[in-house]
Amino acid sequence: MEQDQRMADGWKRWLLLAGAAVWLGLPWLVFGNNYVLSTLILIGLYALVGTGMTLLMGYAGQISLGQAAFYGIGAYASAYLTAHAGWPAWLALAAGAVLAALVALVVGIPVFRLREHYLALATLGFGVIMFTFFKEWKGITGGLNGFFGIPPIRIAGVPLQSDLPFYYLVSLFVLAGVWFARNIVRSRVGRALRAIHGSEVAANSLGVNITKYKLQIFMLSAVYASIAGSLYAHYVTFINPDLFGIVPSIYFLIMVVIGGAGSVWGGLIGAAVYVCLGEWLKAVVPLLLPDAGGEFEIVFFGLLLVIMLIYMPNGLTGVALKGWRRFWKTGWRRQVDSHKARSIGGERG
Amino acid sequence: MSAMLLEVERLSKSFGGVQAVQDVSFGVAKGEMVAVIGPNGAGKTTLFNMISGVIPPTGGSVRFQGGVINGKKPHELAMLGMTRTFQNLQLFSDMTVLENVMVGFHTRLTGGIFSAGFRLPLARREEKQAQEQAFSCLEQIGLAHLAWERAGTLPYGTQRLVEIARAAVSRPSLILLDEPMAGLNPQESKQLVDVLLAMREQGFTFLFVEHDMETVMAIADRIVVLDYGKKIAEGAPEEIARHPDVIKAYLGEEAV
Amino acid sequence: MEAWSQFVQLLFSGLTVGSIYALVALGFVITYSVTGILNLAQGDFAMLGALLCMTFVNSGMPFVLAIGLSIAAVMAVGALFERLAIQPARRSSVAVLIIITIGASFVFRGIALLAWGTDPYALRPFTGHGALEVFGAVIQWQSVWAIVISLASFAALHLFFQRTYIGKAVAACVINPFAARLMGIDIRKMSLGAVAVSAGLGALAGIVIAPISGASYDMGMMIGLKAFIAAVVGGLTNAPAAIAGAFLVGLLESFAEGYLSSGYKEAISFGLLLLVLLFMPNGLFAKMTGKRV
Amino acid sequence: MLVLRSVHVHHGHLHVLKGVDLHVGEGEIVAIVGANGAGKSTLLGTIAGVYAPTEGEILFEHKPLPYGKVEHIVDKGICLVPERRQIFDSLSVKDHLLLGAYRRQRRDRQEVKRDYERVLGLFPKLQTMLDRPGGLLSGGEQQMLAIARGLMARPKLLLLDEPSLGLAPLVVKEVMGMLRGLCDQFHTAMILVEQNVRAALQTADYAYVLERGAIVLHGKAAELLADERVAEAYLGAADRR
Amino acid sequence: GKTATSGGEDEVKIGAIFSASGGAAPLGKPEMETVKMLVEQWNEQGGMDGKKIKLIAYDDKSDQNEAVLSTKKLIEQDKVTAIIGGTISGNSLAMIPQIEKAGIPYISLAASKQIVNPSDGSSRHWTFKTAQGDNIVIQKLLGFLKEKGWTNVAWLNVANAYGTSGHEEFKHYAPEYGVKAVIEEEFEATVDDAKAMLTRVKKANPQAIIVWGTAQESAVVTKNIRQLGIESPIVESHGIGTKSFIDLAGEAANGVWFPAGRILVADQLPDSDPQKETLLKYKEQFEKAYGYAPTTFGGHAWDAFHLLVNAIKEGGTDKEKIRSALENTKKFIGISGVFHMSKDDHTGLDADSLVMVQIQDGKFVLAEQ
Ligand SMILES: Nc1ncnc2c1ncn2[C@@H]1O[C@H](COP(=O)(O)OP(=O)(O)OP(=O)(O)O)[C@@H](O)[C@H]1O
Ligand SMILES: Nc1ncnc2c1ncn2[C@@H]1O[C@H](COP(=O)(O)OP(=O)(O)OP(=O)(O)O)[C@@H](O)[C@H]1O
Ligand SMILES: [Mg+2]
Ligand SMILES: [Mg+2]
Repeated sequence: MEQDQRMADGWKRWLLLAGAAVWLGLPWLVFGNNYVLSTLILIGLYALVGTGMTLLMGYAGQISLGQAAFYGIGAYASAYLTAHAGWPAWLALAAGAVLAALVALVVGIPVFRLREHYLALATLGFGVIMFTFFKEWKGITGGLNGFFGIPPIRIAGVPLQSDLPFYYLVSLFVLAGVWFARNIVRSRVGRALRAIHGSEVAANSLGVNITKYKLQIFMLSAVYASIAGSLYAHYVTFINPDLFGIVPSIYFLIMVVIGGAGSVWGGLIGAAVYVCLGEWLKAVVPLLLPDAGGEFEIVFFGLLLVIMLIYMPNGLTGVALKGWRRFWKTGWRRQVDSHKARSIGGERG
Repeated sequence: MSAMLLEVERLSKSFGGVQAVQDVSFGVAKGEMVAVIGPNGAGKTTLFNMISGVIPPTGGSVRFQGGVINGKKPHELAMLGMTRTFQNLQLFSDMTVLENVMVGFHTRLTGGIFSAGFRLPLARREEKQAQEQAFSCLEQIGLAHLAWERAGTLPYGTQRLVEIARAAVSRPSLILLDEPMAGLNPQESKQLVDVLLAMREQGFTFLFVEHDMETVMAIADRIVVLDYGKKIAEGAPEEIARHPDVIKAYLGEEAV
Repeated sequence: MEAWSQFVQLLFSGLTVGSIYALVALGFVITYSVTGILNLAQGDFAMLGALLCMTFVNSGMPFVLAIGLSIAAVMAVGALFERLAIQPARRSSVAVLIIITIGASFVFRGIALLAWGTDPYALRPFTGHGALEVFGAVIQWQSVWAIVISLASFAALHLFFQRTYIGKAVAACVINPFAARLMGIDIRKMSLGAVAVSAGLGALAGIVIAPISGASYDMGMMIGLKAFIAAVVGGLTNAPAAIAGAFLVGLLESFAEGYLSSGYKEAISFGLLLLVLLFMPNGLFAKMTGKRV
Repeated sequence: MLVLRSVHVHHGHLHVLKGVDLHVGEGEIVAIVGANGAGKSTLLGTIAGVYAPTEGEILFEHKPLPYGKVEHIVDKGICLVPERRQIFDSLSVKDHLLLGAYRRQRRDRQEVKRDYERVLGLFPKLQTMLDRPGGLLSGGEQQMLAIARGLMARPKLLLLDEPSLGLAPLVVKEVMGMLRGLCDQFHTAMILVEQNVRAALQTADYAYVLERGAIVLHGKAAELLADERVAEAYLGAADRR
Repeated sequence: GKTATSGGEDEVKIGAIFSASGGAAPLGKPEMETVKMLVEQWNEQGGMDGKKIKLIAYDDKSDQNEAVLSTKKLIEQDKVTAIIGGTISGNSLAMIPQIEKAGIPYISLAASKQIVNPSDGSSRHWTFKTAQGDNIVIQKLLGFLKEKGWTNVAWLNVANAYGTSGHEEFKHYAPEYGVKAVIEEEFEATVDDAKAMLTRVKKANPQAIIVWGTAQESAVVTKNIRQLGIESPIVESHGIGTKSFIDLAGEAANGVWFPAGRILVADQLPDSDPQKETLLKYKEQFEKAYGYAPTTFGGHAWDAFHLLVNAIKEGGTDKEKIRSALENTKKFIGISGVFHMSKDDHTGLDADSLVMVQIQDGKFVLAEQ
């Protein structure tokens, strides 16, 4: 069984390597097509938010319906600090992340006493209130008219103005983000989080400080979202509050659920599927119904969403994981069964 | 009395009108195995809940390792070296048996979110240690072959054992067991008794609730009897078995 | 005297809006207490009810018949939704179920968009355009209707659930579905019934509000959210509390709008929500939960 | 009354019951004993319709039982008092008892009222906490409640999964006596799964020993109680004598 | 969704992005339909100089990210010659950096003046627009108030981008016209009952009430004003110029004034009006094609399309030539008005492009001249 495990790990490593190769090579496959690249960049940004959310949802068991608020905090912090205060973009990005973490801390302390639906609702409320802030705090955010003229991000003094370098930058963030999340999941912290999911009182009695971990993860997910927001601001250079209201929050949640919150890859896969599905519907629906407008896409999207979740309640990664486990487990599973049988019956008497 | 590991003094708890525990005092010395018995609803679990910090008492105090622990949270107590099992099983049912037990090792590790996230050597070392400890603990209790099973699918009796392993793996100085034998047949109980006795040899201290009198008589050094929230007797097993109030309230006439 | 009439005006504004929230919130509570699902498509039932009723009326149907028919139609939609989307996913996590209802809400909204377009439509008031004058405040008959209907629906439901044995069975379904089945309770039927009734209540709400604010394909979202707040403020499983919550939200919005400023109306109701949740994590009127170890 | 013919049950790819044959006669108490994980709960669950057998058949009153339809099986007069009690946390004790009679509530209201009094008579402890939410009861009290709730269904066949779990010794004795009494008085048939093997065998008429998903031994309860193999494996007898 | 109206091989590709669904659909849908209709007509008539127009139109679903992506798609993948669209200001503003960078002629249909005169001074070399900015509409409205002598007014706007932008322009220009707001309020786009807010307005006793919103919410507020027995005249925004406002507000709609593009009252215009003929033609064609009356938004699309086509006629498919042709457009008679573009004015419209309209007996009636 040890051997099987090692073999599975080997396989996984190859798979990861292949994935990385595709990822790096992708721009060359779609060479020169900035449209595809920007789609990929958007996927990357969503994936960053989503990865933070998988930690929060899949491992800390907490639903957030207000994640776009943190995305917004990052975006506005970067926008304001670079455009109006003249800070370098990287510093602004870091400041945004710190700010988002602080806000998460302040919000999280009271909110995490809540559970399930109530928690979801509280985060929704938080999202609406932050949206109101973005809307009304015109001096900083430009209000509903939007914030434009955000300077591009610079690396070693060179502004990143085209899509290709930006794609690699975002990919780097995503990979680092997933790596970080994966490490957490496979550590004492991740285990503690999943334990909280299973039984709070038991985890607590075993020494797991529930509030601390929930808060830390909430803050971490806020940092992920905020970084993505900062990058977005520098990428599109124009932001407005509508990007950070409850509807985007709901979309983030949808992505994570499609991808499956049970794995740190859920954010990336969910974002990719979500965006591609949208693009695909845009291409396919007009073929089926030539005169249909975007509303048909919405109907189809809703239907697909419902069907997908009925059949894959744990998202795509859930399905993949199950297949993977079955593939690798049948071997030692048999061994365990025979072993168990022996120990239960045989040794008695 | 200050040599006591755990001292409970005039501990009380009332839920609205229900006086679940009333002025209960007793102590547990290091290395001792103390049983709490009493009829259903006598307040045993409530007592455990107060000692382990799950609910606050309405009166009285608890001292653990010489310090007052009233108002401390369960996780703080776990850090101090007190863990417990639950009468209504509280396993992490979606995790494997091994992982369940590894969570029990939580207090022995220090790695935080950053060392974990960046995969610092500390985190890796600790991870390995936790796994080894958990596995050897499972071996001791005879569950090693189930290490990779999902805890939720195990039969009821086995789940109890996993909970015990989980509570013991961090080698706490005191373990509270709430009906450890429930769901095991006499033969299996006997095996568990052996495990518990072996653990005592290693220096574990137990405070436990149990209805299976055979077990209680076999392993308890001292028994505390509760009835309607009050302590009605305390003493060695033989004394308790003869105690008229205990027989009347709990054991029945022709017991053991 | 003028201050007094303003007060009365605000009071009735709040009650009117509150009564709409109340109807939808009742739907939330019923669905939630039977299935454990927060149906975020609840507001869309109101939208469907209003638009269908408008269409029926315009096609020359008698008003009362149109109302009945549209409620029945929406109930059927609700039942279908339950069978096709909720039932198969019953075992999924909270997040998944929330998203499924959101997906359904997309579908409802999209279909409405196809059928009725983006234009808002008008529906005539139940009993003429006249108004009552109370202490110098003007109160539309339609407002009176709204309040009366919501209270009446509540009373009927309350009777049904409290007096009849079904209420307990309904509660059992969500607390412990497995045990409920062991008692012989058919949780599938219960859930079907609950969602259908909730849909009907939502439709009724839409029909009542349409003469006041018009009806359009996207009216569901905001009504749904506000009712949602009301239900949570009340405690989610407790119908009278949800009604109280709904009127509370309605009145709060109205008075805040009347005496302070209206720009922050949304933030105010969500702020109330947060406050309630912070100080009373299970709602204002929470009952004992029966959780211990 | 109830007949199982070579019933096989799987949990995923785990073969749990491997061809179980079982017979329960009218007004008979049948005990099933066996080690942890032998499949006792699975067996009861299968009869109650929670799990569907992959092979074999189950006949109740000479008719096959519908699989996987718990609520319909309740209608036929089979009631399971499940493992882990399955209490409705926030419902009061009183509501639990009333819900126990859900299927016959409308049919015979008077009868239900009488049963309610009678069941409370059997568990005087519950009488004192009628309005307390079930979730707040102590473990043993919950167990009593679960049994009482099962009795309220007034089934023809009562399936009890470890009813003595968590009960004080005195109460165990009372419960066993009460089950015997019910059987004698109302001709309720029962299947009693127990870890408290002695108590079970003393109460039952007939008994089966289940090991690793198969029946390895069966016979009159009294005979099994005297059987050396049983005493050795399940009563821990060797040590005590 | 993407829709392409095909041309032949010898064709000019024009890209378009509209919010044909989602929140801004009431605006974007007629825009999309107008352009499609025009392209079809154009190609039926043989295109320009034998060249047909190939329209590649995307629906951004009123979502900024969709708009940005579609812009890139048009530029990178479809390689269009010019782009029109961006139904709402936010989407247009998000598209502009891409467009300026790529260097492609672009005509926005949205109103914000930031689109052509950004306050941060960034480049707008390639960007034009055909909708009157709110600054122009507000000036028209203020001129009307001044003329009527209603200088103490109540200002109510809907709490969204449309409303706040109007509010800002109002605050900016009101002193110039000697108009003062005695009370300023916001209401939600989803308002059910605005009586609470209106009780305060009633107390403030204004000479006129300005309601700045789109049809549905404005109808609720208008109804509520009359229900509360407030008799002051009501002046609203150009956003209510649809039949559904009259349906929704019922009796209360009568007497309401608002500034609007001429299309709404095309048949009432004097024959001397230079736009009349164009307007009537567009109206007739649109009604025939889609069965409902065209809107001012469709008009913005009409203007954009024709401006572009004229420029292409002049400049061929060379982007810079098209751009400079656009910039030098003079006296172009469109639906929204008569355009005079210049280097500093990429809109080319002034307050005269609007007229005041009053609703009387459930009809739009031209109020001036
Ligand atoms: N939160 C609570 N609210 C109200 N009553 C409670 C609460 N918790 C416990 N009780 C009551 O207090 C009494 C003591 O309960 P406890 O669980 O401590 O009993 P126990 O001795 O563990 O019994 P058992 O042997 O059956 O497990 C019981 O009657 C129980 O119903
Ligand atoms: N839901 C499930 N999924 C997968 N395996 C299961 C499931 N339930 C039970 N099992 C497995 O089936 C076997 C029999 O379990 P069962 O609960 O029937 O045993 P039992 O005889 O009742 O044991 P106990 O005396 O401990 O209650 C065990 O190996 C258990 O792991
Ligand atoms: Mg207990
Ligand atoms: Mg069992």
